[in-house]
Amino acid sequence: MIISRISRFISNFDNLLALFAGACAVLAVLFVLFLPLPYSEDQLYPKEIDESSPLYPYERGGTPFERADIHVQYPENSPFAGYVTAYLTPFSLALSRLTPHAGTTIVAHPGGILDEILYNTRGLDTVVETTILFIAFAIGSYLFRKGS
Amino acid sequence: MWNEYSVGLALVMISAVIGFLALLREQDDLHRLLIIDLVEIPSLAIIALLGTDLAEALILPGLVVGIAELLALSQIYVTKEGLRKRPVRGLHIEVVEHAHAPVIIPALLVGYGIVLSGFTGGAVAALGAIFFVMSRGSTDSYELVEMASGIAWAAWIASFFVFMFFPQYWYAGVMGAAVGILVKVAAKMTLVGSMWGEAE
Amino acid sequence: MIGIGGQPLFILPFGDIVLYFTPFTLTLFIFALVFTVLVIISKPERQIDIVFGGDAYLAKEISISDMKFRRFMAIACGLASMGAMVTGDIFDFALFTSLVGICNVGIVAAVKSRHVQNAAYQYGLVAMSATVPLFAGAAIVAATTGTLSILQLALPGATKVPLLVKALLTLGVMGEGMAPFYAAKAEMFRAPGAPYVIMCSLSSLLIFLRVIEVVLTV
Amino acid sequence: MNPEFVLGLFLILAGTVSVAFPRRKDYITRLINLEIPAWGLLLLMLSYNEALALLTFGAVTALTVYIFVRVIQKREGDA
Repeated sequence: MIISRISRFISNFDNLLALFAGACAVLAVLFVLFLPLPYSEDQLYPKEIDESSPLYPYERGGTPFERADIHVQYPENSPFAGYVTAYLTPFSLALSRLTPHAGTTIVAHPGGILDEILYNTRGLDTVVETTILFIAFAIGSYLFRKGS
Repeated sequence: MWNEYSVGLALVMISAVIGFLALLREQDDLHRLLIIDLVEIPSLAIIALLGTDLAEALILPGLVVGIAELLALSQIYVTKEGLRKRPVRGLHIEVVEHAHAPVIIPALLVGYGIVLSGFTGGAVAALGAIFFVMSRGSTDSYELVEMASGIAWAAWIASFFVFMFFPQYWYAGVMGAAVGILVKVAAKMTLVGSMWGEAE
Repeated sequence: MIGIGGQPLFILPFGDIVLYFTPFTLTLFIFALVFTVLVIISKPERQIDIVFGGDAYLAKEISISDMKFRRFMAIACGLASMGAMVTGDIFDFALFTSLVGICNVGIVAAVKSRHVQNAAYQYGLVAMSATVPLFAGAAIVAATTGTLSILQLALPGATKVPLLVKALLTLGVMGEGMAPFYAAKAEMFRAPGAPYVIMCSLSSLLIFLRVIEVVLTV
Repeated sequence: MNPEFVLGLFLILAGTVSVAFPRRKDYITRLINLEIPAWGLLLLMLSYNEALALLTFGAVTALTVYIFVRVIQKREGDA
């Protein structure tokens, strides 16, 4: 019977990954066929590029301890959004005066637009993500230490 | 309506199809793991095509989720195949054999990671730490590293609550979160280096 | 918002990510909560193998650390399903779902039997490849509509999410929640520690119900 | 469409083919070929000015190589 053959195929778990990969491939092909998708112009956290700024490509306006203007989903939920974006530590302030080429280093240092998003307005994402990291490493280190 | 976004999406989706087709035909378990690492690249590329600052904030979690699952699965693979006892030789790169390079390169990487701080800094610093641990052989400060990572996690959660409930103290929140994430990501990734030699 | 879930009873904002409790999601949330509490307080069962045709029986040896680890994973899985039930953001939902997936791997992987570990590995591979449609779907939602918030997408005037993107999200959740396929095998239930293995099935069921609500709402 | 964008997409596509169907099918070939789509993704991120994601991706890719080399050494090594 065809049904028993299908059930035998599915019940062997070596085949399930192949089944899932096949489903993904079919869906992706369908996706390409239905393609041109509209790109919404009204995006959250849009970026403008200011090539002359020492914070290029991360210049989003604002001076330290003043609010910069960023487009968040619910401005009423994060009343202090925009302060982190504008903040520069003393080290990064000195670096920005010294050279116009270290924008990435400056923005990765505490403060900057990514810290605003990752810690403040979308902080729960980072909570979940570090928890995933924690769980996966717990599994790895548990298995690693179990025998020894 | 074939704008830049749709063109990029089409090509990236085609490469995802190719990756999934290879996954469909593959039988060997380790090859499967390698191909899954491959199909993660189109998914990150689709996020990158968004092009806003939000895209960057979504790529970082996506990356970290990928490497975390990869580490867990690789350890499950080693356990299930019964390869735990097999020795892993050190890196036989000539630079590593000489005494000075293993100190200078990690020092540079860790220093730059601390300057960067946050997610990116954690990954860069961890790279330096792993390079150091691997070129020196195994370490026994395993518990210490885990404890540091736990404390850093608590610091990061505390700053999350500062941001949400006491937003006027955002400055403390930024500092706590940046340092917490740096130490947490770096410590967790350093465990990769500690596992290298399978200490007996 | 008039969706399948009904009006939100109350809303818990965390910046741009807003948790909301409708009658539907509240029910699922309470279900996950009750089961997590059960996992915390219950004692794992001991398995007895009885030899046919004789009086001999042997209790399977389970080490304490094994049980502790699996209980920890089951609790984390319960917390992750609770989060996935009430979150109001597509990308956050994707992250919670992959957390459920990796916790399910952990529950199964602690068992010493080689057969069970092979199942855990295969399931882990599926869960890992399922993050591809899941994250890709979330990113395409953000690109086509300009927002990730389910509450915004449910508003009457909002841009609708294309059908195939909904299919991508559903396929991703199916991959993460494939654990019962493995658990349905008799070998899996031969793995000792009943309440923890049930957590796999329960969390998969819950994230399925929730993704149906999400897909019908946006 | 700037040159980085086009070149990045091309490298992702070509690299995917080279990993999916390599000429010599062994672990090391696949691992080395994985660098090609990774370079494509780096160029794509560069064309959108996502420098921090680029830096993190570079570091994480190096960590991935460590994990894979460990497993492959265990797999191929003698007992």
